Amino acid sequence: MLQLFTIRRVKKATHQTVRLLIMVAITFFGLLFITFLIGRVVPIDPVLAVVGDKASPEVYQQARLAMGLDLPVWRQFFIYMGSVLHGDLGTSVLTAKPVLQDILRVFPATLELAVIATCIGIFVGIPLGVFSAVKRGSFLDHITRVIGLLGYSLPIFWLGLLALIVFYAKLDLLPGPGRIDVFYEDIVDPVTGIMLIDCIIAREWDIFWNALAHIIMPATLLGYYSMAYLSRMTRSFMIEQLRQEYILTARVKGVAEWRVIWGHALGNCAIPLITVVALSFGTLLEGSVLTETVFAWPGLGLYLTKSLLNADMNSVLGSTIVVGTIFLGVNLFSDFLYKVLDPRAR
Amino acid sequence: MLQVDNLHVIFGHGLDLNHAVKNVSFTVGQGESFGLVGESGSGKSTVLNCIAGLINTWQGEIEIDGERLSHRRPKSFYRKVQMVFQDPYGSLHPRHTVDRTLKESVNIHHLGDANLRVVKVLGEVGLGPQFRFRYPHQLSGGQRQRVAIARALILEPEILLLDEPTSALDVSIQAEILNLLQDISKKRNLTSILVSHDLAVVSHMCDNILVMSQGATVEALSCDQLRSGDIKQRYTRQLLVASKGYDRAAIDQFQDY
Amino acid sequence: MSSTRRWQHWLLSDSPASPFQAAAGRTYLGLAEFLKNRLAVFGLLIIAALILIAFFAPYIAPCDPLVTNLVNRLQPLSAAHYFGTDEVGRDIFSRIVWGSRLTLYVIGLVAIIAAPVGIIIGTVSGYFGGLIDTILMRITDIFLAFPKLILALAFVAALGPGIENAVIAIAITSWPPYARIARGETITIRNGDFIKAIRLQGAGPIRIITGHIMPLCISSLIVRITLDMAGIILTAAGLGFLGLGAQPPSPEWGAMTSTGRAYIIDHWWLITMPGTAIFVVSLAFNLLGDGLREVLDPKSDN
Amino acid sequence: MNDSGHLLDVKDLTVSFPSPRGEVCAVKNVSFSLGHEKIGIVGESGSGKSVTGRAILRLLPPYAHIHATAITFQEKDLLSFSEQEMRRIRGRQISMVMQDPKYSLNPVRTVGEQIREAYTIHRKVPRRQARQQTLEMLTAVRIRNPEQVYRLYPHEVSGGMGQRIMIAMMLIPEPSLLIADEPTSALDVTVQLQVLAILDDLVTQRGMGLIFISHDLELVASFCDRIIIMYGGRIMEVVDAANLHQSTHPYTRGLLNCLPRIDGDKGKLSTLQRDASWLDADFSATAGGK
Repeated sequence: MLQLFTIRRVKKATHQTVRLLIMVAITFFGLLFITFLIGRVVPIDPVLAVVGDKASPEVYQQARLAMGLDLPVWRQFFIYMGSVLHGDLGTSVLTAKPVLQDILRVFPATLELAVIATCIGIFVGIPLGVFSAVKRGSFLDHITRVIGLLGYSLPIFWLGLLALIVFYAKLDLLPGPGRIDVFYEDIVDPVTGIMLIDCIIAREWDIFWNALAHIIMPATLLGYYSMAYLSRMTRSFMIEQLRQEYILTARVKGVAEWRVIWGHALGNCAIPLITVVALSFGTLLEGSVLTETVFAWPGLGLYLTKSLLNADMNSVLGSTIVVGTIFLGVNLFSDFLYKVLDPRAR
Repeated sequence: MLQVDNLHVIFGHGLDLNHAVKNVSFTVGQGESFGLVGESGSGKSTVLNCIAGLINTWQGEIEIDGERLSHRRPKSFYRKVQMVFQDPYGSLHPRHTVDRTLKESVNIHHLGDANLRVVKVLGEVGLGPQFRFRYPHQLSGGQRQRVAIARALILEPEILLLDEPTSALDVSIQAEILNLLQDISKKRNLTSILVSHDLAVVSHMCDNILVMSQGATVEALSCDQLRSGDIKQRYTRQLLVASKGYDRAAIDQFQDY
Repeated sequence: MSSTRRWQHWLLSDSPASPFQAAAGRTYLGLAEFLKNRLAVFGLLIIAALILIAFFAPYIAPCDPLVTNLVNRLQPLSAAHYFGTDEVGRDIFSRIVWGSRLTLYVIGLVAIIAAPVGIIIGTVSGYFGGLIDTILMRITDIFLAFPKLILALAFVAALGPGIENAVIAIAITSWPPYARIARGETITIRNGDFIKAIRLQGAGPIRIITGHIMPLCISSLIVRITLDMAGIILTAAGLGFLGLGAQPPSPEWGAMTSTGRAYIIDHWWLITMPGTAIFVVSLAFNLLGDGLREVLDPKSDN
Repeated sequence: MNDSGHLLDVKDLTVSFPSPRGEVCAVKNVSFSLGHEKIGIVGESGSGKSVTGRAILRLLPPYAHIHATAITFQEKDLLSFSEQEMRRIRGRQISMVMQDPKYSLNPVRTVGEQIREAYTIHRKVPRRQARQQTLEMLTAVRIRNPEQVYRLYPHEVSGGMGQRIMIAMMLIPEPSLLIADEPTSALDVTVQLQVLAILDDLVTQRGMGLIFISHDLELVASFCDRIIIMYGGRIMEVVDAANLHQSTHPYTRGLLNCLPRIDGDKGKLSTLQRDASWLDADFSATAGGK
């Protein structure tokens, strides 16, 4: 009977994993389809973009055939999909380099910001949410509420500009825009692309401190939004869990209050929180577009904005696909963790 | 009046396959009150849902007045068969007044005289006019169940399906609702099927009884057989002993089914 | 005094005599509950003020928002120019007043486009289940697979910058969460006994979805949409800030902040004023949304 | 029955909750005492029976107002105890089993872990020994394959098994009083009786006191030694289970008469006529036990 149970568990888990992978594959397919559609409705003639507007009709026609634009739409889509799956996202008009190469160069800067911000969110936001759920209506709860409200209402680019005025222009406490001071540029070998880690590898401590000073403002800013989101979600999950009857059971057993809260209740919140953290990571990628513009941070967001303003469609769609794929990957990972952590989902 | 033959219900497929009802057959005569008894998972409510047309995955035959029912029911079917559900808190739309709930049925079937019908049926279930425009949250459990009965009666059905109509109520309210159901059945000459886990309720209300366990029929009994203890199956006997209260010695004789 | 008492008594009656009285009593109780939440009322007042300002913009704004006056450029706050003037001498106060029209235009259009699409797709998908559900939810998931702003950016890139295109882009990215919520609610409601009961009265799917399921989904959607309005304002402003939303010289708040960037060191009011406007309106929607949640969605708190 | 004196004495317990329309009294002037016996508290919904049980363990939400002249447990005055001292009482001295194991077990921890936790809170023992103890306790509640059940999660066990697990968890620290709040209402009749038999055996073996809270008068009458009947937050009467059917209190009689019976006639059931004066009468003076 119980052996049967274990076999069922395993079978069910395999079944679910296969299902999940199929779902992700379909979603990825749709993602490519949408970017393909977007690429086709663009008012810019892709042929002209390649040959220039002074080309003769013969050259134009030749380029058109070479790009496969005379083929039926569905054939074009499959050609497009094939090349994307081979990592070919086209060539950037702006930098004249393959888009994928460009993205790999700028992405670590964004990742650096997003990871630090997520850490702030997890290590400050979640405890804040727990405390305010436990002591509802207390001073701390009100603070959490204000933090949340501001986080949901303040335009991130505006807050960034205000921070620059105060901490850079007026108080001169922190360095201004950019990832590092100009005279330090190109000294450190980009091994990982993540400046702080590269500095440690190269043992360039001056540059490390300079880079750290530069990252404080944008990372804190993004981290604030992540914290606002996570503390609010944690608070409502905790309130929900603390109402459950198993909490009463734990108290009946004589479990100490801190263990009831941080062990039993938060243990049950951890499962939905994983999804929320994954979501907030996606929101950070999006917030980085504005933050990077404000702080001239040479990451994916700034790259995307520059490409947009220069109508560099290959780069725009390439970045969109990359961000979408990362988002999908993070969600897949959170689904996977969910399955591992929640015995009911196995 | 109502005949069920070789009814099978299967939910899900693959690993989650669940054979919820296995080969159940019974007949209910005109004006008869029929009881389906069993513990949870016995499939008794599933049988009722099949008759009502709420489940589409059944196989077998269901006949009313000699007419075979298909999976899709015509509108006229609902004028003949109505149902009362277990949970009085879940069976009324939380944003609709009593009046709206009752009138909607009249409107669906274009019966006309909606106001008159509503007042009349409310009186019949023992609710005064002051209840007519209340929302469900302004009613007690027993009053809600009365509204649910009124909703079933307003279409003047011939067959009433009762799915544990009193198991969510206190015993004193249960008595009132059971009395009401008895009165109405007699007055309107209704044929009814009562699903319950409570042998006492079923024996009080019904003429004939079908005992079910894990989707299958255990045995069919008349009410008098039940009272006199003329029972053939061990399972039924065990159920009868259990329903008489706590008896330490008897419990050791219990078997798992 | 006695007449207000009588009204109250009529409204709170345990046995209303007409459907109208019953509905009025309900509304009264909901309103009373809402009015107790001071912050939510404050939010509502700000939104009401925004609507009035947008409506009466020509009478409130002292100057034309588009007329430049290079002599008067970069003036600080004064009685003549409450919020100062910008880099080409336009009155910032007047520009913010006229800009409220653009803000309302964006959130109004997005809500009109995205909300019905979300509700219909969600309820239909949830009620019927099966293949319909799978197909509709796959499509929803594909849209959810992009972070909102990124997808909006891609659409704007394709359609070209401009406020109409920004609205379309935001609307396209806004409906999937609504569909998700409506579907979730529908599935819970669909399994309720009262839906089985109405099916047994002989009601068809259209009557059940529109008359029984949608009214129950709508309250949580109203809460969500109100809270989303704040996000939509921020996204629209963000697009304007990046130069991809409303184009200069139109007085869109995000675009105003963007042009003010070049002057932040010495002329702080150029970015502070439009930024504050964005913040206040967005905060108002957040406060209203929180207040509505407490009234319409009682399970979430207490 | 009252062999070694009183285990628990409750005097004039009153519990009220604030509401928009002023304080609502859920329990009023309730007094009773309990020895090493099985006592039942019976009432309809809203009678205050569950609130009474939780008030003893001080497990009501912080906004509830609890007043009493005395709550004495084994000669200790629980009213004067701090929250920390109460925690040493809970589980170790007084335990509680709740209605539905589906909700009262932590869904993300294994059954074994949860029972073991109940043991190790009150006793500093090595992990192995705690595990051994847990397995023995699972055997004591007649679970045939304790090793396997130890590793299961709450959603993988049936209702009856879940409730046995709850009993194991609540009895493993060897308390002297168990409060069972509708412990079998979510179960089928036969399973219900099997669970009660386990509870009965363990309580008798260990010489514990049991407060059995239920809405089912007949069940309580057959299971308990004495019955407290509550209505509207007040005690209506306290009777010996054997004498229940001789009771003359109109409320008790009303409850008994409105039950349908298998061997009863098919006529109308008598209904309960509620009397406002029941709420004025002060039975608590006579309810203090024998």
